[in-house]
Amino acid sequence: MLLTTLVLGLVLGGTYALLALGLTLQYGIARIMNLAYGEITLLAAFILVFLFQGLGIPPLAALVLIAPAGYGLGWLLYTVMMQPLVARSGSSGRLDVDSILATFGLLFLIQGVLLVTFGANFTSISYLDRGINILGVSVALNRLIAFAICVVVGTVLVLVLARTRWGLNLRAVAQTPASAPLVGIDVNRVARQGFALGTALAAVGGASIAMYQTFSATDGVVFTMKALVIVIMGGVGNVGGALLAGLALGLVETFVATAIDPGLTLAATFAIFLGVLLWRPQGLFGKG
Amino acid sequence: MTLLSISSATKKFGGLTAVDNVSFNVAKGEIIGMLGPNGSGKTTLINLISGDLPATSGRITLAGDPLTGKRADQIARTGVARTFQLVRILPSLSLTENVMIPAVFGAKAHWGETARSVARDALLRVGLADRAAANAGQLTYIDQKRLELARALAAEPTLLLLDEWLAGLNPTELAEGIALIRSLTDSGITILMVEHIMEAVRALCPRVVVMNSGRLIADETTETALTDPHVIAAYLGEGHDA
Amino acid sequence: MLEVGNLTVRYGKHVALDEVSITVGAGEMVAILGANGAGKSSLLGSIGGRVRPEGGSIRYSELDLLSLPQHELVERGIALVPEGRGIFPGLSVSDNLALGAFPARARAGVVSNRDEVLALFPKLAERRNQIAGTMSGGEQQMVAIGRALMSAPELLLLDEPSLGLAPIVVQEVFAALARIRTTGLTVVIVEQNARATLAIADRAYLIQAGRITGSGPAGTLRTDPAVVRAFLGGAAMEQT
Amino acid sequence: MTDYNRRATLRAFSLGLAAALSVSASVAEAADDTVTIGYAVARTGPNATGAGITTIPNYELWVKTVNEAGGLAMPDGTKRMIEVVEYDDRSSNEDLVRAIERLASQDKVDIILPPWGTGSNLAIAPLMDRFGYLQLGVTNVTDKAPEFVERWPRSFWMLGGGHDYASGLVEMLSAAHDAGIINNEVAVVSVADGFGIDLINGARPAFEEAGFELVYDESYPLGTSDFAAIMNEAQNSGADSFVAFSYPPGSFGMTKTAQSMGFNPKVFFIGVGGAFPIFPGIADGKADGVLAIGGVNADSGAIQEYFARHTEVVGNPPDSWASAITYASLEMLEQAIAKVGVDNDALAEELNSGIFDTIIGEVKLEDNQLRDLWWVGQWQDGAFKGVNPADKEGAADPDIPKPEW
Amino acid sequence: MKLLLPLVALAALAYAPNLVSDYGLGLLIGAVTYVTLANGWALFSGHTHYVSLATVAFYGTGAYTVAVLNETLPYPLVLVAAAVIGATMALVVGLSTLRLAGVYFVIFTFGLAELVRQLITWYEVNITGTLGRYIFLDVTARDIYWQMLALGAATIALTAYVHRSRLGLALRVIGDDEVVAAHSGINLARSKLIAFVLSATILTLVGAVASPRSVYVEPAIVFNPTVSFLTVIMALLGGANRLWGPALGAVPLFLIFEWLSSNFPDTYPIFLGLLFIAVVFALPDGVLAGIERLRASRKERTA
Repeated sequence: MLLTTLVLGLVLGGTYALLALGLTLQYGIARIMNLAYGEITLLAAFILVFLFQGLGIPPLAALVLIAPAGYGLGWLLYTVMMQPLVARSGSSGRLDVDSILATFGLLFLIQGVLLVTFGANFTSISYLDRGINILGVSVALNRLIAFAICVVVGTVLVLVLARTRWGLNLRAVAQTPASAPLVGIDVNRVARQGFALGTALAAVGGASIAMYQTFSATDGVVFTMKALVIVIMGGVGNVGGALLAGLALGLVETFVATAIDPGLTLAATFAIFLGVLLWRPQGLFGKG
Repeated sequence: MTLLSISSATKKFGGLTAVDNVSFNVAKGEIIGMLGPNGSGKTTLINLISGDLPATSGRITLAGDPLTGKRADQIARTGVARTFQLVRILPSLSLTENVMIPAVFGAKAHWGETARSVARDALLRVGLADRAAANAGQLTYIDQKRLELARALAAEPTLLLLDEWLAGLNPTELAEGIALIRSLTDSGITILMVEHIMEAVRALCPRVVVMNSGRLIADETTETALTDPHVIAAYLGEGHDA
Repeated sequence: MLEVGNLTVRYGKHVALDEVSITVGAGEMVAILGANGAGKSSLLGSIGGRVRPEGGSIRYSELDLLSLPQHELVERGIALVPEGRGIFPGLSVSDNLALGAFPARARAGVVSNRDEVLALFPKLAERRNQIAGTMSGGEQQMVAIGRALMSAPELLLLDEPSLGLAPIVVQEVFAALARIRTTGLTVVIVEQNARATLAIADRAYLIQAGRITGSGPAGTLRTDPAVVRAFLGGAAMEQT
Repeated sequence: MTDYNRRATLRAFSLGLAAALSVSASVAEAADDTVTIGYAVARTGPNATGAGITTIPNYELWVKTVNEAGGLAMPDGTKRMIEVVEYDDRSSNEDLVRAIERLASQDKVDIILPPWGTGSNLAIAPLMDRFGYLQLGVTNVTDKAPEFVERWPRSFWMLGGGHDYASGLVEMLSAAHDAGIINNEVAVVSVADGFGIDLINGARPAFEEAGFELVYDESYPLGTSDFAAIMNEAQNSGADSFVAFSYPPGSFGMTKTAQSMGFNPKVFFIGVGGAFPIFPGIADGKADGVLAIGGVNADSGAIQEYFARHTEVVGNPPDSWASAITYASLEMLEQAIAKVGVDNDALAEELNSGIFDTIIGEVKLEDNQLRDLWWVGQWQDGAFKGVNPADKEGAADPDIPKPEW
Repeated sequence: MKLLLPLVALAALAYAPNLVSDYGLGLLIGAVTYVTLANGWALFSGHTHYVSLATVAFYGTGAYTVAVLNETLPYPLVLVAAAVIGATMALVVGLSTLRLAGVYFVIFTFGLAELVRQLITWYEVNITGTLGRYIFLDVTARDIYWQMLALGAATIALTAYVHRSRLGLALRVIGDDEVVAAHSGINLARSKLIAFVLSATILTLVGAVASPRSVYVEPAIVFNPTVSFLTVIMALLGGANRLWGPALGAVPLFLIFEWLSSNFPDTYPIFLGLLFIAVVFALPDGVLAGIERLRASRKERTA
């Protein structure tokens, strides 16, 4: 019973964490609170299905195409849409509100395009749908793959951020953007990279969700909310925190669903979220 | 009679002690200068008095009533007004409105015509009465400084804290500024002023306190202080030979 | 090497710098002295690309600095240690130093530069894994200067390195600056601590109310009453 | 395997576009030789998926069919073409109410077709009543239909109530239990909204009365996307029967989760979505044996022809629950108009009293309600067939226990 | 007279149902509803610059209150109950959240609507065993319109009053500089709380008054987050810190949405998205500020 909760919770939490990694980078580094985040994951999900069913490309191979495409899309979005807002806001702090409103528009835009292109139907594929026994608990292989993607991507990201020069630059901009130009870092460029990387991660998250979950063009806001909850819990811009918070949220939801009442899972999610915001706005795993 | 009493005020930011066990008293009606090099903790001490920051330890009282532990707005209502080192005006409000605020929300809580007339008087005093309806965002730097002083005056304070109010003025403006502050002391307001412009300190303050690295290093007459080797060293450094 | 001509800086309607001109030769250490609010930081900030002047020119080795964005300057060999230090408080000491070596010009010499910095500030070697923001003010200043040196600069701009430090730490910082000076680096330093600065600088400019009011070799200025007057005004000079 | 076919969706889209473009023309002309039919259905928002599967395609298919045949037959023997006025209700009741007011008072359409969903239909019922329109509600499941008919005499309720489906299911399970195929334990989950609550409230007493024990009985919120924990609990409950009163995302998610974890109850029943044409794809081709709400007489020639035409025109087959009824309701409307014209009062009268020949067979309403419905259906040989009521014409025998995934 | 024009307009609007079709009345109701929402929102957020996305949390609570109580209490009392519940909720929320700043406040309010919805759902499912509720009230569209118009007029009057009151002055100071506000004797927490509660009470009442328009109420229906966003964008478009700004933003946007959704049902979200983005880019401070800027620059040119 406890073991089951643990295994199922971790697998669920893994996909949550994967979903949140990109958002935490986008807000942490580029300072853009991207409300269209869920729509971008959905876009990737639809594209994965199209590549799989339309062109016969296996999902794991499609991921290799989708990730760089996501990076490109993020790069473009930042350059065309976000950068003017960043430039306009300066240090006035209105960027938060501007980006929330602008990406809310983007949310509708992408949703509209999805509806027109792919229709309102539920979409899903069956891919590696068989169960695998983990410690006596049966878990779908595709979910394990998604979990593995999360672990791999998360670990690589943590390592890249901690160990590489590029990662250090990203962290520097995330923490103290005002100091970055002093060492020759072009904040704008790094912010663009961070936003693009976040978009790429959103795409990877969406693509791995498409491997096991049914979705439709109007589901984006659900993904955004989940990611937002995790990002806040983990501490904005904190990749390790997002990983931990994602896993923790998966465990909590599974625990609430099994031990208390499935009807309270979402309420528990939001209650924790609001609690964290009030008690530790810097996140459970943030410093200070 | 002591109006403001500071005893063992201390403020720590993490590992940094910005104000370190500072004690001194200010008598009613006195005008006292606070000197010290940049970063010596003067503004932090002002912030402790005005309630902008809570003190880590120590006790500050105004006419015997404790200020420590009170919020800034409560302290403002006990009759403490201040200006800020970096001018803080309210750009979207008119001059009259800017100045009215402490009259409305301060100790006396005026409203309507009374508040306006208090604001008008304060503006008149700093020489801005003719521009009362303008938006504060359009003012020149010196006028913004004047406006800030007018706002502090409209609180009809018993204690006025001036944080480098004279900084950045040209010689003519400086002379006007000094005259203005003098006229205030004549009307009985107690003033504690942080100032770098020594001419002004000399002209206005019979007594100064000097801070360095968070500590109070001198509390004496201005003449003594300005020739005190400790004070000069604090300003100019020790002249280490390297 | 560095020529600042008729530089004017305004904040709104407040004139912070009024047609200021200075020159700094290669290998020189030049001090800018003046009271609080005189315009020292605006001058240094303009050279370092943090402040956008309204008029005038800043040329550095035939290069028009005003046309470059701030982050490009480091690549050209100009390192600024601003007032407030501008370090990355959330990162470790070694990360801060590593970031100093961000410009391409500095990457080849990372190892030797780091050794030099650590030799200059042995404390940083001991504390390389400490989060910079948790260190004392003096140590943070060392991180800031060390980080600037990591970028292999030709011109180092220091804004009030002794600000808010305890006297004993000030001493330590100036001792380090004196050693930096012997490496032949060009340095412009803005300071309130006139005595310590004049003890190590070659030349100095006095700045009052946004204008240059005096200049000369450090040795001469050390005994010039004008310096004291710039800080303490009239009466103090007789006693010094 | 596939629910998504690009060409098909594009075709559906262009069809919709054509319909939308015809809007302006119809309003401008509004001549006597046409019948204007208006509707406001969700094209965006949460209701868009349901409306996009069940409601909009059938409206479009019917209009196209009628117009290709020369238009609606009138009592006087003439034929009048249908012109469509269509709005998006954005899945918001406020917008829906306004759209109905617009159709009624501005566009002055002859007939208003109902929106998708119980809440939407209830939201406009008083308006439709006040404006004098008949409301041919199909996609509502409510036990209060008789009450509503009394309140709004021109309203029609054609999909039964929660109790009906619950009793149908219990009746079928009782038979299986009596035959000794399944034990008396049931694990049931329900979605926390009006629909799920209606069904579970009907099911609880019915199960109890029939001697079943609900060993697991929980509701889950709308928007739940992970069912691993729920399915795991259900599996561990020891029940032979798993029953979910769910919406499509839940129905699909539970099916996939059950498959991957090897949960093979003897009875696997899901709610809305089980009868969707995409379901076999969701179930990875292993849909056979799955029970769900709804059903059709899969052996009927009319139904087969309807499925074929729907697939051809819309691009994908209809769902096997409300789609056929939606289409049948339109056929009834068509036949009623042929008898009494477009007067809504006369139409309502005729609809309630007449006997109609539709794709779901001969239809006779009782008190403005369609009672002759399929309560439970099952995937058998790749088709979703009605299995309960067992005595209904064309009923297939339920296949219990369900073959393993 | 400064009062004359608004009063004449109000009288004209009150008479308008006699002149228009039912659809026209529907449009009027929609427009007045959004004007009231935008105004109610701006009462707190306009001056303080705290962007609240909790509008629908209160709006939905209002609608739900009517749904729950409409059979047990007389209608006016139901409205009073809605106001009390909304105010109490705002008080609790305000006390706990007003220390959050910037994006944290925005996100909190966004999550709040969702939490309220989940809790109501859970309560209804597990405690009362009914989820969908019916509102069978004898309230016609005209009644709703007049009630909403009265509420809207009262909101604008209240806003005008607040603008001239101590509270309004305090809020403007808080929006400009909280430090100065505190040092001038303004009790930040109390001023923000009062404004938040006033604003939330209005938003709750809007939900309550509008609810009889739909007979059937369910949490998923009344807690539609789009309402929160539309309110924000409408208020910002017009200019949230001006008396007539929210109204000026709400009316045209409402009409544009209506036009788009009836003429481009498929591509409507795309246009809506583009419109949003355009507003953020082109009119960052609202239409009124844009007009003022234009006037100022023209004056400068002629001078």
